[in-house]
Amino acid sequence: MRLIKKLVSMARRRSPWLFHLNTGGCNGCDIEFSACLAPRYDVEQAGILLVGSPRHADILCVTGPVTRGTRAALETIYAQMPEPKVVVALGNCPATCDVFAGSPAIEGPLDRILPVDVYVPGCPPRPHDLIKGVAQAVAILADQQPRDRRIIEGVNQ
Amino acid sequence: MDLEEIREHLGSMEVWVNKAKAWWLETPNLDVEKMARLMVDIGSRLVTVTASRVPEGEFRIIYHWDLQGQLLNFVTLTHQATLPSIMSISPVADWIEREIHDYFAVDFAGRKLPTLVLSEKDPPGIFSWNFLWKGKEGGHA
Amino acid sequence: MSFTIPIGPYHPALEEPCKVQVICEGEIVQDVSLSVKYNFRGVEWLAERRNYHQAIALVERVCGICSNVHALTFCNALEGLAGLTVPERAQYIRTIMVELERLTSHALWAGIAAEVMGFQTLFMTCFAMREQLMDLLETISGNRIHYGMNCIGGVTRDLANPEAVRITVRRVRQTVTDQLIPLFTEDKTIHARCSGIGQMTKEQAVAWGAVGPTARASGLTEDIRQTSPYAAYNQLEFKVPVETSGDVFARVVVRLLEMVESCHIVEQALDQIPPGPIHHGPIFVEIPRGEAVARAEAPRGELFYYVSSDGTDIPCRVKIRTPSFVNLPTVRLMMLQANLADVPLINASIDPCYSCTSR
Amino acid sequence: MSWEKVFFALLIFPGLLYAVPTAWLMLWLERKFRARMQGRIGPPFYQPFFDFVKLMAKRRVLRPSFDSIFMMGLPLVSVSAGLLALALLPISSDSRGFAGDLVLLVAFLEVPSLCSVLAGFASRSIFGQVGATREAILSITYNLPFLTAIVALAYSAQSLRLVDIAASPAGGVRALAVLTICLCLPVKLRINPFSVSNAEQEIYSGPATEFSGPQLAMWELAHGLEWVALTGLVVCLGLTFRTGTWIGDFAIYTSLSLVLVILLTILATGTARLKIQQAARFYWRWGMGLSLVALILGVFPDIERFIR
Repeated sequence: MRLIKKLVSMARRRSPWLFHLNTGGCNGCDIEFSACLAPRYDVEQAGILLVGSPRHADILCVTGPVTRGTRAALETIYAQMPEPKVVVALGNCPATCDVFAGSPAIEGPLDRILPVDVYVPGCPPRPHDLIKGVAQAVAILADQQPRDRRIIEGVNQ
Repeated sequence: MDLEEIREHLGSMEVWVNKAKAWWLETPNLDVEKMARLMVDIGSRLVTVTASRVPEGEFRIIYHWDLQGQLLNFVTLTHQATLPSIMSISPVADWIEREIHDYFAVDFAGRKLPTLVLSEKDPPGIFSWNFLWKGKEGGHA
Repeated sequence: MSFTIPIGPYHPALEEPCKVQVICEGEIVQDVSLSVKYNFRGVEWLAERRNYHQAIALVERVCGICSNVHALTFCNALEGLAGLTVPERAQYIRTIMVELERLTSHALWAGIAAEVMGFQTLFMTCFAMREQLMDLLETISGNRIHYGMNCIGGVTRDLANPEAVRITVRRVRQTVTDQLIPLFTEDKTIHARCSGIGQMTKEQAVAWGAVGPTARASGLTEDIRQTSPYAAYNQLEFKVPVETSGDVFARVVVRLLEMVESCHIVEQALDQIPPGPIHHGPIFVEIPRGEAVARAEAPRGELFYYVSSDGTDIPCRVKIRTPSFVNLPTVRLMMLQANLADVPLINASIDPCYSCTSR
Repeated sequence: MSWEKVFFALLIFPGLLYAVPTAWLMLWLERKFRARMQGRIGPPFYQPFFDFVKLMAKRRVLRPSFDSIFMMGLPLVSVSAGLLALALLPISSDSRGFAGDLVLLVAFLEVPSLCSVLAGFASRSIFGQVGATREAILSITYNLPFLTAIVALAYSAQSLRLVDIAASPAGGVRALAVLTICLCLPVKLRINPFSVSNAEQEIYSGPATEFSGPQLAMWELAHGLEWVALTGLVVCLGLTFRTGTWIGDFAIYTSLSLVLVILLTILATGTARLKIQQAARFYWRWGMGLSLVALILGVFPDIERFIR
C-alpha cells in the first residue's frame, strides 16, 4: 500500500497536465505561457503537458483579473476538473487585479472565487517564474489528499 | 470633394477647425444620416464614433471619418440621448453603436441594440455617473 | 439537420476567451454569432479615473501583444493636445520599438496559425524565432512584454546598443525569408488548408471598415504609416505589401511580407538615427483643456485614440478604437458557407485580439 | 493450438506483459521524436508510464449510472480488443494460428475505432459527437482500401490463416498490399496529417473530451496498443523471412516496429492537419488505387508473371 502511495506521488510529480484559463487578462501572461511550450523553455521535458479539456487536467493556470463575463465559465471549468487539483494564479491580475482594480466589470481577484494554491507574481511573470510556479504546484499535488469539499463551498459563498 | 463642399452639403453654419492634425466640425443639430450617406458616397471610411458625457444629461457624439488619410471629425449632440442609427449606411457602425449603448445607454433609433460587452441581463450605461451594479458599487475608483 | 456548435468561451485554438456560435448544416457553416464580452475590463472607465501617467501604464495593458503601440498612440494624442515636439531621436526609438513589436506580434500570429492548422513543428519554428526578438526587446526595455518605453514627450530609455538590434533583425529576416516564407507558401498541406478559404472581397472590406493586414489582403492599400505618418515614418522608405485574392492564404502572405518590410524599416532607422535628447523636457507635462485624436498602424491595423482633457491631471474621456474591433465583425462574412474545420483557421487568420476588442 | 499457448500469447508475448510496456515505449518514442525534430528536448522515457499511473490515481467525477457504465466499459473493451489482436499476430515461425484468424484480427483492429465512435456519442458533448462523426466517416474511407488489401493478400495466399499469408512468397501483390496498409496507418492511429477526429484546435480531444482519470488512462493505453498492433501487423505481413529462432524473430519484429513508429512520427511532424474531405479524397484516390491493383494482381497472377 505504501509502495503504491509512493508511486502515485512520484507520478503526480512527473506528469502535471495544465489547463490554461484566461479570465479576461491582457494576453501578456498568456503569450508567456505559450512561450513555455516552445523550444527554449520546452516544459514537456518535465512531463508538463497543456491539455485542451479541463477533465484531463491536474493544474488550473488562471491569468487575468476575472471579469464579469468569465466568472461563470471559471467556476464550471473548476468543477469539471477531477480531484486532486491545484490552482495557480499566473501574474498580478488574478492576485490583485493589478491596474484593473476598482473597475465595475471586474469580479476578481481570483481568491474571492476559487481557493488559490500558488501565486506567481509579475506583469507578466517571466517563463522561468511560470515554470517555478508550476513546480510548486506539483509539489502540492504530489502530497495532496483530495481537498475537503466543504472548504471549497465555504469560499464560494 | 473638399472640406468646404462637405460643410455646405451638410448645411452647417460652423467652420472647420484644425486641431492636432485633424479637422473638426461642430454642428449641434447635424443630420447624421445625411452626413453618413455623403461620406460613404465620397469613399470615406468610418473610423469610429466617440461618445462622451456633457453635463445636461445629453451626450456629445463625434463621428470620425478617414478621407484619404485625413481625419474628419463631425461633432454633434444627442437629443434625449438618442440619435438615428447609421448602421444601414455603414455596417461598421454595428458594433460601434452597440458598444456606445452599453457604455452610456445612448439609443440609436432604427435598429436593435443587443449588448456587446455586457451580459444580457445587465442594464446598459455603465459609464454613466450614477450607475450602480446590482450589489456592487461602481461609482468610486 | 442543423445544429449549433459553441466554440469557446474556452477553446484550445484561442488564447483568450471568446465565444463563436456556429450554426452548422452538416459540417457547413450557415451562420455565426460572436460574443466578445468576456474580456471587458472597462479600461476606458478606469482611464477616466487615473492621472495621465497612470493611464499610460493602464492603456499598455489593453493588450499584451501590441502594448507599446497603445502607449505610443496615447502619448501621441497627448502630445498633440499639449503641442509638444518630440525630439528626433525619441521618434526613431519609438519607430524601432513599434516595428520590433510588429515583428513579435506577426511571429506569434504565424505560430498560432500554424498551431491551428495542426502544424506543430512550424509553431515551434515561429516561437523559436520570436524568442530572439523577445531577448532583444528585453535588452532594450528591460521587460519581455509591456515595455514601458513611452512617456509624454519622448521615451524613457535610450537605445544603448544599436548593434544588438541590427544583429537580431538580420537573423530574424533570414529566418523569415529562408524558412517561414517557403514553408508557409510551398507546403502542400498548408496550401490545401489556406487557399480559397475565408474570402472577403474588396467591397466588403471597405463597407465593414476592415483595417490593417486583413484589409490589405483584400486589395486595400491603406496603411496609416504612409497615409498619415507618425513617429519617424515620414523619413523612412518602405513598401506596403498588398494582395488581392482576399483569402486566408493572402492574409498569410501579407503578414509574412510585412515582417520582411519591418526588418527593413528597423535597419533604415538604425542607419539614420540622430544623436540628441530622448525626451522633450519635464517629465510631468501640463495637459491643457481640449481634445485630440491620434492614429497609428498597430500590428493588426489602424489603432485610434481620442483624448479629451479639462485641464486637470485626469483625462475627461479616453476612447480607444482597436483594429480588432472593426476586423472581428468581418469574420462572419468570411465564415458563411465555410467548412466547420476551417472556422478556427479563419478566425485566426485575421489575428483577432479579444482583449483589445472589448477592453 | 493448446491452451497454454493461448494464455502465453494473450498474457505474456505478444500480449499483456510485452504489449503494455511496448505501447508506452512507442507513445514515448512518438513524443520524443516529435520534440527532437522540433528542436526541443522532449519527455523522459518513463513519461507515458507515469501519465498512466497519475491518471489511474485520479478521483472519478460522478455521472449518471447508465453513462458511467458506457464510459467505463468502452475504454476497457478497446484495450482488450487491442490485446486480442496482438495475440493473433504470427510473429514467430512456430506460431500456428487457426483457420480464419485473419478475419478475427481485422475485426479486433476495428474495435478501438468503433469504441471511440460510441464513446463520442455516449459522452453527450457536442465536441465528442463531432469527433465521433468524423471518426465514423474516416473509418469508412480508410477501411475500404485496408480491407481490399487484406482480401488481396488472402486471395493470393489462398488462405485466411495469418501464418500462411506470412509464409507466402514475396511478390508484387504482397508489396502493394502492405504498402496500402502502411498508408492506412496514420489515419488509423489518428496522427497528422489525418488527425481529424481528435483535432484539438477544432473539437478539443474529440471523442475523449469528456473522459477523465482512469477512463482516460485506458484510452491512452488502448491508443498505445493500437500502435503496437498495427505496426506489428505491418511487420508481420511485410517480413518475408523468419530467422527460425524465437529470440531472433522477437528482436527483428520489435526493432522493425519501432523503426516504423519513428517513420510515422517523421511524417506527422512535417505536415499540417488536412480536412476530412481532403483526407477522404486521398484515401479514395491513392489507397483505393493501390489496393485495387494489388487485388487484380492477386486474382490474376498471370499478369504479374507477364510483366516480369
